[in-house]
Amino acid sequence: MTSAPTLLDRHRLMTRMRAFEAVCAAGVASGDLRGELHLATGQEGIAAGMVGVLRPGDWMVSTHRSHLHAIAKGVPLFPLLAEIYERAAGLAGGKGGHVHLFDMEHRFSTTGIVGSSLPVALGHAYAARLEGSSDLAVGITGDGGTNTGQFHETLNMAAIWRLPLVVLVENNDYAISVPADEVIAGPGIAARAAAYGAWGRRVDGTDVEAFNAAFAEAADHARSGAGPALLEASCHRFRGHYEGDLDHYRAKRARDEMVASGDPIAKALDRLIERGEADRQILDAIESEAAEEMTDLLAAVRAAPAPDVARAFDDVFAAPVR
Amino acid sequence: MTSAPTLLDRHRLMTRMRAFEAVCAAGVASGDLRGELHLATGQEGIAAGMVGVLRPGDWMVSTHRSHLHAIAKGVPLFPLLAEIYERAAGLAGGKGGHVHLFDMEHRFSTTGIVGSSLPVALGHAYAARLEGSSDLAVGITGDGGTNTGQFHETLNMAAIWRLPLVVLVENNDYAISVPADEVIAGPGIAARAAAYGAWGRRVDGTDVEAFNAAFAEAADHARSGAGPALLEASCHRFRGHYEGDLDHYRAKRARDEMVASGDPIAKALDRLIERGEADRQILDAIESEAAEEMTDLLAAVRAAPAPDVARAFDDVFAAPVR
Amino acid sequence: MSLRANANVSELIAATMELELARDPRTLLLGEDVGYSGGTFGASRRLFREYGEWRVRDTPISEMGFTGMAVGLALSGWRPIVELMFVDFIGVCLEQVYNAIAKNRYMSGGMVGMPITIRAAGGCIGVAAQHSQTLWGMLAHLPGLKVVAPSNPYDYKGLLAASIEDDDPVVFIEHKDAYLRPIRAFPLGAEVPDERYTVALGQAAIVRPGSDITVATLSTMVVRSLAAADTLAGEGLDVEVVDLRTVVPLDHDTVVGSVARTGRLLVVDEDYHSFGLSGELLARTFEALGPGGLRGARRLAVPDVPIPAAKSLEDVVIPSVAAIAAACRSLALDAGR
Amino acid sequence: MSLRANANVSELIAATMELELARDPRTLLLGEDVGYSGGTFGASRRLFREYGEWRVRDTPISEMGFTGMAVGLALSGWRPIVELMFVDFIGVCLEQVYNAIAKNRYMSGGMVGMPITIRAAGGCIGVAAQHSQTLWGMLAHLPGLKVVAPSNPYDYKGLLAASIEDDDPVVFIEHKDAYLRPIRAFPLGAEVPDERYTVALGQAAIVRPGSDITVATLSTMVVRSLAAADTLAGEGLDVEVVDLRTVVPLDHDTVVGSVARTGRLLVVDEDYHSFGLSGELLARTFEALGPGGLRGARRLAVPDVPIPAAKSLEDVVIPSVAAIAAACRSLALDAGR
Ligand SMILES: Cc1ncc(C[n+]2csc(CCOP(=O)(O)OP(=O)(O)O)c2C)c(N)n1
Ligand SMILES: Cc1ncc(C[n+]2csc(CCOP(=O)(O)OP(=O)(O)O)c2C)c(N)n1
Ligand SMILES: [Mg+2]
Ligand SMILES: [Mg+2]
Repeated sequence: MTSAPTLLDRHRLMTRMRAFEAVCAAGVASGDLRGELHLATGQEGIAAGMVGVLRPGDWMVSTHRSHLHAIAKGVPLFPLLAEIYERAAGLAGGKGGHVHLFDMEHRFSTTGIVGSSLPVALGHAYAARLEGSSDLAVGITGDGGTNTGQFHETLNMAAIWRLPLVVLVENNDYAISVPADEVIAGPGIAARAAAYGAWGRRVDGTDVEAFNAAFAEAADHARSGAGPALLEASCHRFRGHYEGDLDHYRAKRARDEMVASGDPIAKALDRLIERGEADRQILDAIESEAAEEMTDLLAAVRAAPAPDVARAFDDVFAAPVR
Repeated sequence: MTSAPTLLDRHRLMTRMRAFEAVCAAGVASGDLRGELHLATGQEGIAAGMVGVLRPGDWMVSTHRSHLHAIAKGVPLFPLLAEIYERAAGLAGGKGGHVHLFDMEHRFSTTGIVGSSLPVALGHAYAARLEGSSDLAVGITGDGGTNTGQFHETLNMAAIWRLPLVVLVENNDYAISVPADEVIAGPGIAARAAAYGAWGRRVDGTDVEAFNAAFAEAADHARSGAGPALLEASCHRFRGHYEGDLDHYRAKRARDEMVASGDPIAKALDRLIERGEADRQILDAIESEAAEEMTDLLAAVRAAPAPDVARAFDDVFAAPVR
Repeated sequence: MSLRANANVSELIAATMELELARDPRTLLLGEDVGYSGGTFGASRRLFREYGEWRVRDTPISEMGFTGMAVGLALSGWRPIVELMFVDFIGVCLEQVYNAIAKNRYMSGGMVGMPITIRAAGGCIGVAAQHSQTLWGMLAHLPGLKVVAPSNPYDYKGLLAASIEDDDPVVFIEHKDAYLRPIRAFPLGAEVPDERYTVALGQAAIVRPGSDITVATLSTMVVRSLAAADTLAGEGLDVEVVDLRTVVPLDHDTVVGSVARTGRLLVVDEDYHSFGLSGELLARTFEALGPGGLRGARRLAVPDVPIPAAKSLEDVVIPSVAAIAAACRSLALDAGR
Repeated sequence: MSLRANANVSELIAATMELELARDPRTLLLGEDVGYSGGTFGASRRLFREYGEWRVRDTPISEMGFTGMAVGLALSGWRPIVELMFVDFIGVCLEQVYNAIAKNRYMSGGMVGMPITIRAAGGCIGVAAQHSQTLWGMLAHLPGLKVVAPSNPYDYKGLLAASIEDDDPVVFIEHKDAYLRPIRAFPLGAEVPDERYTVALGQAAIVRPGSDITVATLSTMVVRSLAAADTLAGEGLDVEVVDLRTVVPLDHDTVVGSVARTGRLLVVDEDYHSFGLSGELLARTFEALGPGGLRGARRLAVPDVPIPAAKSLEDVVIPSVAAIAAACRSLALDAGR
């Protein structure tokens, strides 16, 4: 997508993203994947909405719920899924796993520690300033991550040095079982930008077009040298916190309603039809193509070998050490 | 002082505070005191301005620059100075020293780590809520401490649970050599209260009466159950960051000017005379009495023995452990 | 307290805290997800309903803030239990743990106690480098902290009660592998009385007597070491297994007593190999017995690498039953039968 | 680089960084007070003026933030030097140090390097429990970090250059006692070439040969151990002193080689006694030499207490020349001359 993606493009991307995560989830069911796999089903509008704004030179630092961000940043699907499946052909040869994704070529990394993504993104923004480039740094966190000290320290430093940083908050209403509105004091996340004299805005992250426009504005602001932008995108976590989470702390009715009214893919689909930009047939084809693509991808990954055990002992240091 | 202290009372207290710190400084010159002794000379208006508002049941948690706060909280001078001089008769038997002061009877403690005072004060405020008491917690930090993650986490939690906490920021323009306005983004410290929906205000901390009024308001707010109050008090650090600091990073002229125009004791003195509440003779007497009091105190402390070496090995745990 | 017949260790931990909350009204629990949901691992189920939000507090993701809050609570006379979810997160709040919680008693000349229990999950169950550590060696290095890591249900209950009752700070490390394991599936300590009891901190247990080799270990590695001992018994090698139970206080006397009989020590540790528990225990044993008493010693621990994600790799860095057995065999060979 | 005749170690450190900033334009320095003022200990003097605020950055008191920033800088291809002022503050930011800086190379399967040098002051000069620690044992326990603690001017320069040049993260612990000590007042390493050079990480130095006892130590304790050795020489006890220089990599080979000759090991450590360097080194020596080769071993370290404020108390918990000499004497007695 070199020209600006259309809504149909974004719909296709979101559909592929969801299908990608379906084949991630399959690994839990099949026993291939251990640990806590965090999916972003329901949050595709945000990842897909960044595409077209992000440039190859931009850096992104994400969280435990990062697969869609990786896709948005251009990380190739095979090594991505292979890493999630802890295969030798994975991004990190299976040593990082699904919460620790690194792709230096596509300028993407993650951390499993909440809040810790933000200072790392700050470092990329500082580097961009040092280099005099127009690269942007995007640091992603959830609503829960805004309660960490790292959120405060990052925004303050980005603001005093006017660094090209977008702090993107995916507010999916919950940090595991804890509702955002019970643990975030004051007028809300976006409003906290004012404390740092920063650009701040809340947008509906289930509306991929609205989000895209807001993200473009945030990115322009940050790239312009005017300091950081804090963009809060509302969305919903359709699944448990991780695959296997019983999710007993949310009422079934509220969950059903959230899926019915807050699905970014359904919203885009309705809008495409309403606007006459696509019909059911095209949309159905997109869905089945995506499913097929990901089924093939999964098959390829499953066929790929696990890492050689000797790899367990290297990469602690650049060269072995006693 | 059981009835509200008068300005003359506060002037006397500030004068005694300054004289107290003069005998602290003497220990550095004489070689009695090692380490980095942090004095609050020039900041007496804040400590003295809390008196009359603070109650015995209130808790205070202070920083590396805490001696005057201890006095304001009612910590007796002999064990206080004896601890600063690391004597057996000190608050902690000489084991804590001048940055680690504890007095449970007077509900006072400190920490030498910037920012770490605030969560501890939050704990006292939480305890007050658990106990249903009207006790207040006062957490003190400098301007530099507001850039720590702990500032953010503390205010957020105090606000969501509406805890009786006053976060008191002594903004003396510098964190060691780093000017506050170069490292604090946005509209300023007090304005950050808005991010948490908290009460926030900036006041001139060199005007002991103005500070007292603002502190009373902050305390009332916090005690009322309406959540935390963030009070920023401007002031100046007359001396180096610690005794022995060359203070080469501040221009001599600016320092002279700050002492000439920002001395809380001189301000109180001028005002007392202007209002006819005291004359030079009385004020001179206060000063010489304070000097005498502290000279005697120092003599008593100097005569007191150092701790017994056996004490080095106890108090790690409640009972000795292998 | 009475548990379901099929109860697992996470339920046992919740029931243990329930007894403590009931027994001492100054006890309270703080942490992410400990309240309404009953804990990410279910280890605080029911407590929120019974004791309410002020004593069972769901916190924001502000570990430094709420760990420091525990310091103030303790100074105010309360006895907080802080749940950190994964012990790996202690890097976010170590400052309050080691500079305040661990040192306040000493720095106040004994005026102040810090009766704080920090509960956290440790150990490996396939969650890679940032969620699989045990870190007890790191924590034990810092004076003022007690460090506990139980191996079996009886001890989970008794050591946790003792930790909460203790007037000193305790880091209590629960193995993730234990949470969902039914109590009755444990090879030892599967009989858990309903009533409250404590297991003293600082007393190791000889969980399998033997005469040829002493294996000193703790937490889940006790179970693996017992399995290895069973295998070796068939080969004529008689292994004594010592469950250390607590890292601080470290009951080296029991280990030394055992090695005085066997002459050989193997330390099995799920923490990193170097600069931790295994070296310390070897050193203390040598210091106690001298070159005449310690004929051979060996360590089996995570070989100073972060924990890899892939199971194939994890399996070679975490001591397995086979690796424990192999280490025993070669120790027996080296340091003559 | 050329220093004043009376220059002290803080000036030497600044001069060393100056050479590194000049040599590699991707190197930069971050930390509180490192810029305009030239460093709280004067260890970055002149650099701000020469390299400007973007490469020599005064930060707010946000250690977690700027340590994490170093991670991003390193991923972007830069080589940050982070100054933490006192190593005791690492508890505020250990998360970024041990879960990112130390593990990123491994977790990325070797894709990513973390060429970050963390400089921090350690050791005792009368500033009590929260400002006197060395903590190298704690840091060495965490895989992925190199840990360096020089004893003398020549090594301060050479090891710091090597640390900054290294492609792995290094925690470089400067002893507060050294900063203001004139270079020429050191008993060893007082000749410092003007030009750049490196001292390899992981190579201990025998700084005093001897035949009766091996004293393995590092940082300021090397100086004290040499003084103790001088005293003991007068008593007919010939002490070999090994300066470890780096804790990770730990050059146990040099220690083992020395003990193979002397038969006796004393580890002198300004860090806490248990679960740290002293136990590890004793264990490795025993593992290498067996009971036949190691006749006696002893440890002298901070006896698992926080550092007290009063000088009288500090003096009994920090190894002194007298205490080192006494430990050598009793080791010689115990493990027969
Ligand atoms: C410092 C830290 N504390 C706790 C955790 C455990 N944890 C993992 S994800 C999570 C919730 C994060 O919530 P949020 O930031 O809203 O992201 P979401 O999961 O909703 O995408 C928690 C508490 C962690 N990984 N790191
Ligand atoms: C976490 C931490 N970082 C750094 C320090 C070193 N330090 C001690 S005081 C200080 C400056 C504090 O500035 P401020 O909060 O404004 O207080 P002031 O000294 O001006 O009273 C610093 C950086 C510390 N003690 N703790
Ligand atoms: Mg969330
Ligand atoms: Mg200040």
